[in-house]
Amino acid sequence: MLSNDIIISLLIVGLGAVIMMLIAAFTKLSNLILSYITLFIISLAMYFQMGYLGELFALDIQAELFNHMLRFDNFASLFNMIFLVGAFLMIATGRAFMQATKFFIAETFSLVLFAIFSMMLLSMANELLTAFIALESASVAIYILVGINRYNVRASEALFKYLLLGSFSGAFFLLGIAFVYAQVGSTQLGDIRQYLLINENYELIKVGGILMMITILFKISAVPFGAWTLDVYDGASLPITAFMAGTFKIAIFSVALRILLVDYQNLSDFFRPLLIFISVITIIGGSLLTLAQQNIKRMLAASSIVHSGYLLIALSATTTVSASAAPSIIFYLVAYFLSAIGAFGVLSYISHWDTERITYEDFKGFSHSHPLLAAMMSVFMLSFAGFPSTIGFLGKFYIFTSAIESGLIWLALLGVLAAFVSIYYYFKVIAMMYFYEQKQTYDLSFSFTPFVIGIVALAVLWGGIGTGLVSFLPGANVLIDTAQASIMSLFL
Amino acid sequence: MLSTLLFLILALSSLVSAGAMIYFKQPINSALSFIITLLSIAGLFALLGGSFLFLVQIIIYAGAVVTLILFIIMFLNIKEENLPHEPYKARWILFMTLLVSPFSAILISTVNSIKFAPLHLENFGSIKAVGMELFTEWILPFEMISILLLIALIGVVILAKKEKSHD
Amino acid sequence: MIESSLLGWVIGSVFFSSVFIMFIALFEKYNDDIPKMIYPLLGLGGPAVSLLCSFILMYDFLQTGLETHYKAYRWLDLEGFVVEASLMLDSLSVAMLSFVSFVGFIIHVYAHVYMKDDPSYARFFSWFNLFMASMFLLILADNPIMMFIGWEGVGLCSYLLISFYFENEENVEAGNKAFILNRIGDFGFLSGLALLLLYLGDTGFTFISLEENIHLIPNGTLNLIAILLFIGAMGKSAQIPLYVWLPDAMAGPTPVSALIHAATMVTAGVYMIARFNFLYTITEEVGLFIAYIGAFSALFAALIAMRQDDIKKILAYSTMSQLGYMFMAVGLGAYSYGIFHVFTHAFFKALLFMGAGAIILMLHHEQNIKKMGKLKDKMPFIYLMMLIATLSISGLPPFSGFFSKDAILNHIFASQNYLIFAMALLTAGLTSYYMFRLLIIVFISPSSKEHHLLSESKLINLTLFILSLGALFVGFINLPSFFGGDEAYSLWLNLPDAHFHLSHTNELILLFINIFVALMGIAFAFSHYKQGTTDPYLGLLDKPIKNKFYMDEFYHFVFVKPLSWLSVFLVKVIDEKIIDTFIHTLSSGYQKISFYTDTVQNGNVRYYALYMSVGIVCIFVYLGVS
Amino acid sequence: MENILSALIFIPTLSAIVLFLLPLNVKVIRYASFSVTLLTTLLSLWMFSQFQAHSGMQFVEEYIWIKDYGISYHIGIDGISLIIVLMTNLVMPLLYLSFWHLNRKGYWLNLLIVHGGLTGAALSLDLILFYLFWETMLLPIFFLIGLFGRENKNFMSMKFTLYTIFGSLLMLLAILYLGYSHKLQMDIWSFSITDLHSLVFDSQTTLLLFSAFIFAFSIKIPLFPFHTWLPQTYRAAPIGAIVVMSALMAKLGVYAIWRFVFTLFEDLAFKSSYFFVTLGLFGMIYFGIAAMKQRELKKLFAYSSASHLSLVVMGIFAFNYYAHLGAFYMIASHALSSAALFMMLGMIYKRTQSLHIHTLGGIVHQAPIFSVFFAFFALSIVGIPLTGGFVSELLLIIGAFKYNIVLGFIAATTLLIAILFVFKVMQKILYGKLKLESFEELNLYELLSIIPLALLILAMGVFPSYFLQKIKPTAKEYTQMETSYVK
Amino acid sequence: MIDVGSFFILGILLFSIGIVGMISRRNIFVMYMSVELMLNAINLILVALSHHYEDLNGQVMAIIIIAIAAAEASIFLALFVMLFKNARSLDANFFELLKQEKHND
Repeated sequence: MLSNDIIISLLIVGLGAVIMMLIAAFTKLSNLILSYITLFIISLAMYFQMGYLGELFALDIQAELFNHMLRFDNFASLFNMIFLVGAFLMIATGRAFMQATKFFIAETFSLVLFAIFSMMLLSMANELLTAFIALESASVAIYILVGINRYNVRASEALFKYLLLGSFSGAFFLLGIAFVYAQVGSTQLGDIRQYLLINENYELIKVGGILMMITILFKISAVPFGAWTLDVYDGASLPITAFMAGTFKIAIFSVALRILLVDYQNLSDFFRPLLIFISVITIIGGSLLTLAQQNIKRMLAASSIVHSGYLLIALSATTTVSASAAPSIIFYLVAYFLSAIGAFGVLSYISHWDTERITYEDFKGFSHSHPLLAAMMSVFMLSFAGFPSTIGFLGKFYIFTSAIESGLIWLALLGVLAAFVSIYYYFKVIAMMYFYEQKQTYDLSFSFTPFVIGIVALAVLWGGIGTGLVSFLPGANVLIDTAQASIMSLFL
Repeated sequence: MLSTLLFLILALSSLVSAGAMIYFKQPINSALSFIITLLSIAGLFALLGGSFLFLVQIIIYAGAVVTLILFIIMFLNIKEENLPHEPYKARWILFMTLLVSPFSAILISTVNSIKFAPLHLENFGSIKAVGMELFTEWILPFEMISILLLIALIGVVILAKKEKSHD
Repeated sequence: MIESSLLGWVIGSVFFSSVFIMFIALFEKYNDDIPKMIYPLLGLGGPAVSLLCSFILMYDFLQTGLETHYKAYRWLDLEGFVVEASLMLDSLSVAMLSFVSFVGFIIHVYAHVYMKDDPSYARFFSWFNLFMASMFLLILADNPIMMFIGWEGVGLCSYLLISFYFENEENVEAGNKAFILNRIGDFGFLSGLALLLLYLGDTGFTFISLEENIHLIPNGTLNLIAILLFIGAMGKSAQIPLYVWLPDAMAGPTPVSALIHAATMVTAGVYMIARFNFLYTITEEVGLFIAYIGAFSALFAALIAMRQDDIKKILAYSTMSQLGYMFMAVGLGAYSYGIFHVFTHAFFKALLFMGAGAIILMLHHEQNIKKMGKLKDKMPFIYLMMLIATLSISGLPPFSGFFSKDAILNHIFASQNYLIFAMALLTAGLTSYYMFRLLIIVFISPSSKEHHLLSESKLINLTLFILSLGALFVGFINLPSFFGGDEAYSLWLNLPDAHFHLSHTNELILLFINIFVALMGIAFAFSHYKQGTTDPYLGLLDKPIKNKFYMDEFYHFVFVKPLSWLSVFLVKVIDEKIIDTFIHTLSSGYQKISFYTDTVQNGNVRYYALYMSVGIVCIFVYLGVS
Repeated sequence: MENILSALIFIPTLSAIVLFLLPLNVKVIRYASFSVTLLTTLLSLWMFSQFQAHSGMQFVEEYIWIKDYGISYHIGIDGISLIIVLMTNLVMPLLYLSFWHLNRKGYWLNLLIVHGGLTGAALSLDLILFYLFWETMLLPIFFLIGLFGRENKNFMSMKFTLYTIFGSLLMLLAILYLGYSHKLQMDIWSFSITDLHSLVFDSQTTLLLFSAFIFAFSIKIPLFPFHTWLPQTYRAAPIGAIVVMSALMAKLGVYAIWRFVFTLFEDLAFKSSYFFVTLGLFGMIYFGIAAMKQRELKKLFAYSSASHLSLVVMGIFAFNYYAHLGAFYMIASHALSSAALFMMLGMIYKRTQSLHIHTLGGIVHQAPIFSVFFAFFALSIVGIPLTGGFVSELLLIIGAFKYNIVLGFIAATTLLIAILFVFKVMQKILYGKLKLESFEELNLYELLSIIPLALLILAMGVFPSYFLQKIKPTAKEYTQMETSYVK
Repeated sequence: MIDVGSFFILGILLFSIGIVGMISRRNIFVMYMSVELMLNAINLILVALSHHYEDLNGQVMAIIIIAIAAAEASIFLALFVMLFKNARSLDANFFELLKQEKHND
């Protein structure tokens, strides 16, 4: 029947998760094989997902399942695709690391799959509590992944902080649901919109919105809710950090966009100043924090706060007339996620041991021993910094244009200044890699990880300069079109 | 009238015990007072006619969760020196109360802005009805809960599994 | 017609010989079998060819009297403003060409002997010929731009040749000084040209078309242009205030001083004014200004020359004062007299320098006249030559200098600028005084030490002799009517001279005054230096004169010092202290703030929760107020 | 051959990437990259021969890049960009020759990338495309300084990059705003200057946008208050980078003012011309005097080229035919002279490991050929007749006089500015007593690298009309204002 | 006469107490219990609302939330055991490894 083949990739992932769990429980397969199986499952899911990605305005596949708890549309399918790709790349790039370090036990992969599964549900969720459960289960999976190296004090501390603060902030979301329910008498997203269209008094819905927003801001680590980010990213082992920075953040944005765009449109006048203010302090705070970091992992974590700031700019632009704001968010997310996966991939590839703190010093003279890896790392840094001819530039381009389009030119100016500051700390990495004598030598085991990273790097470059001229390779055009289509599909 | 009285008693006890919970030094004590809170909340459930929830609250929460907490506390046999030394506890609590008060004040004022139906007590949250609701309307969240619990299970296994440390 | 391309060859031969010499010299060490003869061959061959060409041209011109134009190609072609790379031969340029090519060749021959033992013989001749080329271009140019190119060219070559002995940095300094002061002149020249272009650019830019359209320019601008062009002349011809380079320029080899800093280049200023006669005839007040400058320079230089001991410096100052005469002449509209003086001056001044050079050479590069003396009977021939030249410069008949100088003095008197006349007359006296001072001290007065001389060279004596004939007789080509002549030279030049009538009696009186003054000078010189070389005390003027009126020091304190101070100030203070400090403060301040911000990140989970709740409370307060 | 321009841009860039990826030794890479530049040079010369002498854009190529935002790969060439492209393609191969025996792989590759970036920036007619190239060519310079520089190279590379990027980021904001306002006014996004040309703004917005652009460019050039990065960077940077920066990049800044600022804000540029002419003249004198007392040759010539560029800026803002032509001509001639001079500085450094004026002296004794060439290029900076410098200075001075008599006089002081230091330098390092025990004569490669430049400079001085004929129409473009402009 | 609103208010108060306890205590057990308290407060509100709307959604949600709380509880407790084994401490302030190591500049 229809609904099944819509969610077939979802089912594949879910089943795969369970299967992996069982395999982990009852067999003694090596990490390598498990990772290959996982990759296979994910690519299978991707294969089925691909179909829905292609056809843009396919109304016939718009379906609401499980009595409107889920809504499957281009929006969801696009995000699902991104999650799958994210997981795939995370495992593919992190493989060498996972092999080098013993603590990535078999369950890891099933947890990853579970996390993906929950995220997919999250992006489809059409009902607040469902959304929360999906969010919660994804978070729980990631809590555990953070603490996966349980003999490492730092990891367990990271887990402790993340878990405590996460559940603390989660409570606010639930309270928000309660408030919405109190006013609307239902928690279906469609209903809330309807209610707002008809009724005049929406105090409780507003409050509920704020309360839910708090959780979301916490998860995307906006100042002042994102103080956990540095420590948790630092404590978690590198592939997991990449997973959080890239994929999970995107998932949060998927639900945020759904709620904000679909349901809280009529309250946008109320939310705009709030979002603007938060994005401003996020950008400023993030930029300030990032400059101070000595440890590249922490630096990337802090800079992810800045990137959330950029995204918040666009998010606040969505509360205005700007039509290009929401697609720009998706584009930027993809850009950031590619760069982050790549950068953390390189980090994880060169650090065999998780306890090793990768400071700027460790990167000195890296290019002399590994020119190609250094070049890739530079590409990712440039993309982070929004340097032209990388995908990061186009991402910033869209964000700023949307900001200007919605009259928030000052936000755009702020973003530009932040980008200027970011040049410093990203170029510092490049300078370290190229301009100094070699400090320490890495003897890296050969594996296919570098090839994956290289492909990501090429993708980053292609996303920056890719044109419609080369038809068989989708360039930036296609991506932005897809994003626009998916955003429109929200309102169908 | 009775309901009012009941409500007041239960509300008072829940608030007081909650306050006590966050105040006691010994985790055991706060756990016990937390049980009192839970029980009084369960009473409020009953007052609201959620008989099934009343049971669930008592069995799962008061019964399972907190007992588990107590069990863990015992299991870890925490001694005095393990407990954190909190010289400024009172000040912190005071400060936080002041900090949070506007939050709750504003929430309450918004709640007051709308009119609620008065309380009328008859039992409608029967197990059957709730079950029907749960397995028709809310089937998906229910399933997802199972998955969530599964994940949690894996997590607990991973975190608690005995294994040779590699370093 | 064939001759027009000859114009090109006049320049080309010397230019290419210079280029060839340079390249051969540069790549000499890569193959050793280059005959050493090639340098003299080229170095003298070039000027010889151009001399030949110019004689043919002059002959042709004297026959036909037709102006010759030679258009090489279109140099610059902007809509409305076209500059041709083209040459012109008219009476004026013939007049210059005649002696430049002739004296130039003679001096080349002289230089060949003078430099033959010098290791950098080739370099010398390459630049010397390059100078000839630029000089010819300057003379033959038919538009101001081409003239300016030649103008700059001679400046450059004089720089190169002054700093020829570059091991000694003072010579290089002298070269720099010469070039910089010339450049200041060029600044005026070029500005003048630019103004001319603005007004007349689109009506063609040759001298001829300028002459036709000069009236289109409003009067004030005209004066401005005239003055600017004259500033150029000042620089090139070492007039006050841009003269200081000339004495130092004597650092170069003596042939250079003879050719460039006496005979030819320094007179370019006069030539240029004469070229622009159509401009200066309608701006009398500027002309008067020029005349005054000339007069002051003449007197000033003459005064300084009285107390110099370096033989070449004396000659340099005398050159300057002679140039002053020329400027007086052209300033007061007597262009032909000016040019005539240039003509005669070329001969006797070149003769003087070459004589001095010969002496210096024989005395092992001794230049201080106080260390010479009693050379009369050791080098009688040279003494004779020097005597002729000295008499000529002192303006005694029948030597050439007499006629030209006398003509100028008469003209000044007739134009009733008596102040200028007085100065000119005084200068004349002083000239004869210091020139004879030189002559006496060097040749006659008793000397302290005994010299053992090198043998004098026949070739040098030949060149001296040829020039001395010039110094003797060229005066007669412009015999004034008073002596029964008809000023053939001036007539032939037919420049728009200003003519003032002067009765024969006046002329007679003036004649005697002039001669008398000159003789007075000679008499004083004899009386002072018969016995010894000690200079008589001149009262108040003595010290200033000795120190050249402190001009160098003055320039140093007014221009050089402040500039270098300013330079340091700009870099050290404005750039580094102000601007850079500002930028660095910004960046470092930002860094400080960021490190303070980092302390918020204290790793304590409760604080993180606290930040959260603070944020929440803020949001709700916002909710409350909104 | 209608894609000649794209070829000029991408042949160097792509070959750089390919060479980077292939595991080759330095020798091969050197030969390969040299032949690549030679190829582009030939192509550019062919293009020059095909170039018609009219003011319009030629060899135009346009492909959609990002259609929603009207960004297109839109390139074309006219008189002034012709100069930049030709100069780039002439200087580059000679630059390779001038330090042929250098065994650093990165050097050649970065130069190739800069080559492509410069060409692209000079050719692009779409603002975003331009921005892309404009930034891209920054990166190789960053690497060149950091990898092959001296003393505090790391700090300086960072400072230079930040300084420049700060300007260009503000410009980016302005660019985005322009595109947006095109959407407002024509309700479609576009970043092609031919479209943006027709926009109208209120005066304040125009001022802001204008200054954003000018700011970015005046850092690159540099103009007066934004020049402090220049001497230090030049001091730290290796010769290759310096040659590129002074001979080509700085000129590109001037070009960008012409191409973008004049096109977009014609009126404001024209109104503010007085300010910029004055600023240019001030800068010319300021930098000239500042150079006077410099003792480190790189810094000295850094200031000197800054002074000349200020003069060029004066020229293009004087808005008349002569001044514009002079500015163009000086862009070309000064590119050649400064390139040659810095190359020769590089040769000095290679021999003596020092560029301090006091450690050098009496080079003539050992290396006459070197000295002759050095003197020639130094004099071409001064603007001696029969060098291109003279023609350009002549035209600029006439233009300045045409603009305003008083400023004309100030402009004419350019004759005096350069000689303040050039002759000192020649005296100190060429003449004087022998300070170095050995200074070997130019070798074959070095000769090959500078002789073409010398010949070209001479030719530009001797046959200016030939060189001018193709750029004359472009120079006329903005001179219609003279008539409307009463002074 | 009390109404559903007063339950609501009670819930809010309990929630606030939860926040206070979460932040002001250093004992990780108490912190955790405060979070649980917050969840209970929400439950109370939801049940009250379901009573107000006379439908069972509220109660069902409450049940689901209890389940979520249980899931969290398991992880929390496992974590506590782990932490206590590693660090022999229940002090939240004790876990401060993760911060910028002292940079010297």
